[in-house]
Amino acid sequence: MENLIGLLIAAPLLGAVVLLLGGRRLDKAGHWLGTLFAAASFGIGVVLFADLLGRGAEDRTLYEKLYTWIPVEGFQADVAFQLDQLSMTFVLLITGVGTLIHIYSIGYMEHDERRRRFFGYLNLFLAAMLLLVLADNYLLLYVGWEGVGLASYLLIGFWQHKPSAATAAKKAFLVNRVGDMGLSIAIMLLFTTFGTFAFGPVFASVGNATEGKLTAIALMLLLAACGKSAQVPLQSWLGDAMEGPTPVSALIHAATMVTAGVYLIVRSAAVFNGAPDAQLVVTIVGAVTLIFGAIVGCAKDDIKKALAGSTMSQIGYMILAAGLGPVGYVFAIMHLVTHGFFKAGLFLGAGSVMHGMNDEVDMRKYGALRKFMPVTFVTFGLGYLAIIGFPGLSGFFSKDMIIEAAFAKGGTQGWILGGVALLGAGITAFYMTRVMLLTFFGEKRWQPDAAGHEPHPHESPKSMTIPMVILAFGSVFAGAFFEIGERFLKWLEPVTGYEHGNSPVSAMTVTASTMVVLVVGVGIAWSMYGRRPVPVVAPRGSLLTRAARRDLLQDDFNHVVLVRGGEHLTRSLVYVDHSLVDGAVNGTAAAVGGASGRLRKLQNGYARSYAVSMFGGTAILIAATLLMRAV
Amino acid sequence: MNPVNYLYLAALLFTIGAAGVLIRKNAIVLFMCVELMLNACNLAFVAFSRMHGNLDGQIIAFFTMVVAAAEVVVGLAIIVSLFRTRHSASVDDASLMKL
Amino acid sequence: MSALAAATSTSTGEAVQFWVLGTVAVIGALSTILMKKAVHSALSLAGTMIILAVFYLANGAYFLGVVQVIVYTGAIMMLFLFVVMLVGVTAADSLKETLKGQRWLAVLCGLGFGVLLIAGIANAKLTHFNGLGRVNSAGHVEGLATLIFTKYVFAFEITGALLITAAVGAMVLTHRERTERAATQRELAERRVREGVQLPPLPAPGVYARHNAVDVAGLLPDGTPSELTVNKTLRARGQIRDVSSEALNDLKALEQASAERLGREEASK
Amino acid sequence: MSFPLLTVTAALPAVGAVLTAAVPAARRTAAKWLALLFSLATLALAVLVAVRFEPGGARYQLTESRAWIADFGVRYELGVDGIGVALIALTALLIPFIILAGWHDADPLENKSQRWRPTQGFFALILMVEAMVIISFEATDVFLFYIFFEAMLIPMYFLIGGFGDRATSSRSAAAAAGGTDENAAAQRSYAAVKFLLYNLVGGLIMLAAVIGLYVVAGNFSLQEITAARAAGTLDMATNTERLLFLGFFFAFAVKAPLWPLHTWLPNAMGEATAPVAVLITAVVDKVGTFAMLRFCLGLFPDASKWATPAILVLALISIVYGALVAVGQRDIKRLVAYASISHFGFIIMGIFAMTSQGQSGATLYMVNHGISTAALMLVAGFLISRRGSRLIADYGGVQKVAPVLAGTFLIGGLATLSLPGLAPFVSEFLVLVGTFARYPVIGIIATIGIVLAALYTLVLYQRTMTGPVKEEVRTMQDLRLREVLVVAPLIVLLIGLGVYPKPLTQIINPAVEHTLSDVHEKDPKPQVAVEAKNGEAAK
Repeated sequence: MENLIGLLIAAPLLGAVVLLLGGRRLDKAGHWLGTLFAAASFGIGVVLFADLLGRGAEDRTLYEKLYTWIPVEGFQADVAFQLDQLSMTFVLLITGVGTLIHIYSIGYMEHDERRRRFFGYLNLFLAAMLLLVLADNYLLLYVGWEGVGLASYLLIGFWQHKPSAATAAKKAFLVNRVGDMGLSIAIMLLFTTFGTFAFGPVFASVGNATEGKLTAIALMLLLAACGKSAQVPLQSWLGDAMEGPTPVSALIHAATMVTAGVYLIVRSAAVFNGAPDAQLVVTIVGAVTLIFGAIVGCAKDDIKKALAGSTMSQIGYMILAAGLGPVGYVFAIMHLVTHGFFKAGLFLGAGSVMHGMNDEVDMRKYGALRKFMPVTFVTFGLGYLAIIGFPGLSGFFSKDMIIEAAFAKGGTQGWILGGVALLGAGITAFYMTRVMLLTFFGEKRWQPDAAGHEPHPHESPKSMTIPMVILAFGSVFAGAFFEIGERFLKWLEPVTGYEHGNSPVSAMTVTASTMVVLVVGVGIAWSMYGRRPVPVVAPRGSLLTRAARRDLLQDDFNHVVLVRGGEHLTRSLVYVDHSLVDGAVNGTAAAVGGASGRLRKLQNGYARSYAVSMFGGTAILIAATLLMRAV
Repeated sequence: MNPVNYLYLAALLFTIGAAGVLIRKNAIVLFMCVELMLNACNLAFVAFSRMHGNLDGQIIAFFTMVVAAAEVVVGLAIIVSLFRTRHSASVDDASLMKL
Repeated sequence: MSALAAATSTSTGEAVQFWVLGTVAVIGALSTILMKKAVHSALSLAGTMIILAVFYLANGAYFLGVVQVIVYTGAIMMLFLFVVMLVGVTAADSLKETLKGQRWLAVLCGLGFGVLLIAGIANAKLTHFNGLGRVNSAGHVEGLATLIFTKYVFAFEITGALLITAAVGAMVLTHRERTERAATQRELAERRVREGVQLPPLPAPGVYARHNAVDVAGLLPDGTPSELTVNKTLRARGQIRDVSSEALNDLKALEQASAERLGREEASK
Repeated sequence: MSFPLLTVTAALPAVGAVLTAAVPAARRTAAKWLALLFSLATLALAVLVAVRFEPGGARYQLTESRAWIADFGVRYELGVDGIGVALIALTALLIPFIILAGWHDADPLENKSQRWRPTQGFFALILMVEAMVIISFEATDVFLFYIFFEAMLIPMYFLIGGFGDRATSSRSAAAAAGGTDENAAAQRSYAAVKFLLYNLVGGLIMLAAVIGLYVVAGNFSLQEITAARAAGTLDMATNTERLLFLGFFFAFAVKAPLWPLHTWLPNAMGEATAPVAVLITAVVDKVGTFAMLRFCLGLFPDASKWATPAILVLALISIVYGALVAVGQRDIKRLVAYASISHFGFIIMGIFAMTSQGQSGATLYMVNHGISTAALMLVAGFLISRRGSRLIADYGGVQKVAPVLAGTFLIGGLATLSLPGLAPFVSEFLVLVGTFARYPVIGIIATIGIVLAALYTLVLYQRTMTGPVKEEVRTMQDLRLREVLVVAPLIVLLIGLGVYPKPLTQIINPAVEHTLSDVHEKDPKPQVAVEAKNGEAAK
């Protein structure tokens, strides 16, 4: 069984190699090949899953060591995989959703002449992501971590002819790099502390390390997580990342990659458990992002950007849960999975809408689409219900659990976090309803696009709708399936550990209050966008709205402080390098030149003056010899 | 009298000759000064040969004369051709060593 | 016999001779480097050399002494004089120094050098000396010959080569290669016509009874002297006598005289 | 004495150089093939050396020793340790690609008056450089090393000054070079002279130090002196040792440009043709870092430890400063040059971190940086030769018209920013860990370099390759077969060494252990005991 783990990664990797090196002759079959490899990986994943289920809860950890990667004195980095319940969950999510989105892309990218390359990149991403979740040590995880970064760079900038896309891709990579800095420092700390960075030894001996060390490590890991999962303060890239094709947004920037941060924290549970201060920071980051993303999501008129904001905020939920410790790990992952379903579904829906609307993204130019693309409407709607936590749907269970756990933190912290989580739920309800109304209800607000084509909304091809249906199915039933008999809890508990938090407020109350804020949010949204017609040109809006449209000025801050400052810094440094460092050297050279020029005058060319110097020299020589004799 | 005086005399003449080389501009006179120096050396050699009681000194002086003769021949030839080209025998006019 | 004496000891005679002639030699040397005219320098150098020859003899180097007189004073110095003549006997080069500080430096170095030499000799403490008696026992010239043809034979041969080279070199340097055939009278005439600078032959120098006039410029009708009439070499040496003033005076005198005679004519009427 | 493998390895390219130079002017192509042939033969020999070398064996292997200048105790002593083997392999590996990449760089210009057999000269000089570099990697006699360390400058001088960028002789590139063709030539000779002067100054100071070493130690044999130093039988006065160390280090710091002695590199790499630029930064400069590792540490352990803090700070400045200035460059080649300066900062930092990870990493870094820079710079050269300009601003949207070129360029760039999975990552991470283990603060600051590297690389890629297609670029053609042949193997190597660096590390590690024992250093131990074995279940 173990050696299947390698295959799990090998399949999509092989796919990527074949597709990228294949050249034009593969253009015909490229997309099918890519989908095939992804599906194969999913198949292997299912087989392994069955195998795990067959085992006892305690020995559900498979381990495979391929070879020693970097053998250096006192520094052992292996290429080794570890498959346990946590990894398994991710494997299924990644390969499953991944395969669906491959299928979806077949239709979506039909008219792109670089479709083969697109599928190559997608496969590359799958391989990297699987490597990330299967690695048995932090260094290998780092490889996957950067690998997905590369894949997302390539995919965001897939339409490179658009400068905006190229810029967005670069930005995403750079911001992630800042996070990676944190990860690499964390690995160094681990190495100096434990002399290794393999999960097993480290987690086993966490107890021997001082809390200070653990806190430092944990914070660095958190920095990494912030970068990858678009948490404040490193969230700014996610919005721009929507420049990429919609399947990419669905797969990478909603379902899988952006959740890697959550994986990292949950995986490093042992470390975080040992560093309460760090955990507090994690919860704070989560809470802040939760609200931040939600607010941004409210203001955006670009449907994908709105969804991106929601992604941010949902991941905020997960991070918050992960920060709560054993109380929340399981629910973090659970919400991650359910979110994977419905958010992917939502994005695919959005994609389908754009597909029918000449790639128009401004929701204010949609409206009344429910008649024209019924399947999209239904699936999108189900996803919508799921995300706002409509009772019985998947989002309901997972989010509810998190809110409850937040209260369970106890003390004022508990109240604050719980309150924030509740508030977030309300805002989520609001902006998602807004999206829903703007897109599918109201009257037509379609505009001819730049080329002057009047949009003719139509349902997307089967290859696109089928995945949407499946995902919708998942987003409806996944939560219930997990929750009944606490299947998910039992499944993950051996890895992450679990302790039931006793919250000051009963579960019923929490649920009830959630319902209330939900209704309120939906109500407000309906009153604003449902009743009265929506202006095609966005109104100026309140100060907050305008700020939110600009990602709460976070980008402007970056631009002014980092970009401008950086430009000035580099420019001045270039000047310094040229005039000071180099100038010093050239100055000395000039000085020498001048001196020799003056000396040159001594050579006046008159034989007799040369004779004088010769004669004097002789005299001096004789004097010297005589003196030598004398002494 | 101590024949060392011959050496003193030689030294004196040599120095005078050297000074002449440095002072005079006329190439011919310059040559004469060189001759003077050579002769001073010869005198010293002769005196030495007498002191050490062997003839090697004189031999050297003899060779010196031969060399001096050769030198003068060539030198004067040079001076003549120089004079032909630039109508002057002043060494300062030939200040072509400078770039 | 006297040779041996000269070789082993220094008689008072020799001392007197040394001091007297030595002084003269130094004076000669000084005048060599101080005389304005090259000729004088040459002559005084010749004097010095003869005195040195005497000193050689006094030191028992008879052969050298003779060679000194014959070769040096006889041949080399004459060569000098010849060249001086060629370049210009009377051309007196100014002793005015053109290079800044050259003279002072020269004197300084000279003094320092001399002092050093003399100090060195003084340090050497050469008090005792053994004369040439033994080596001259088989005869002086034979002694030299033996050395030259045995010990120094190679050097001797090489000097031979050197002399040959020098002779050839002198010829090469002074000889002017004629690249094209000499122009005939006719061609010269034609060229003169073509250039039209100087059609008739150069004017002859003016001739006056009073002196050898090869260096006197001929007078043009208006009495001004013409440079063309004097030999190029003389001109190069600046040896042209200007007699125009005399000529004018003569002319005046002539006119006066004629005027008087005419006047007498008047009177006689 | 067995077959003198090392001598032959070093001599072969020299012979090749002579033969190539002797090829008559008309037979230009023959000269190229001859040079390529010899470089490949050298590569074969280098492989043989690597095979003959037993990692577990003695420190210096395949040694040769002959009396040379007996009066001064100068011997002709050769020998390689793991580090030497790795670098010789790198050199021998890169030269064929350099030759292949510069295939047409030295063809006589039509509009120019014929120089004296430029083509033959170009390739002969390259081979000559290779010979000298290889022998200075082999020399275990300080004086012998010094001679070739200096002699290297002569062919390099002519390569830089004599063979400019083809681009800079065309119209648009003249503009890029900031003026006319003559202007370009002037800048070129300026760069060459600057290169020469910098390195000569370093070399002179080193010569003084070499002589001083002889005075102190009485011979030039690296092995003897090192052994004596390690055993403590040869003790120098503290100040003497420090001065000698500085003398050596200065020369090496100039060669492997360390801030603030780096300013010759951008000029040289900017003005020289791309292959020559690769020759400079990937091959010749490595001699400097290599020599730090072998000579500075071995001969002057105490002084090295004394100077470590200062050097680490300089290295740190190089890393950050080089990267920042690279961001501000407008000229592709200069940008790569400053990136190299930043990377050399990493190498030097690793060497002086005095940990086995740091030094293994540094040595790996030398090899990987050689390969990655070669890949990036050569592709950049192909790009420049097409458009005839070195200015980044003159490009845009190349990806659309020449996808293969863009792809290889991207991979080269990713290697430069040391993306995990590519070779440079391994070395860079080792260096960082090694430094961090002993100097945490410096290690952390150095990680900023990672971000900056990403910045300048991606900015370069974005500005040149992506965006709307520029008019002048529209007609650009994709990589030719020759060029693919140059780049593809390098990329394969980058990936291969990134995934499986073991073959290199197992050669390098023992040598590094020796070096560490020279300076009496031990790796810092992990602070806490570790219980579970690697690979056991996490719970």
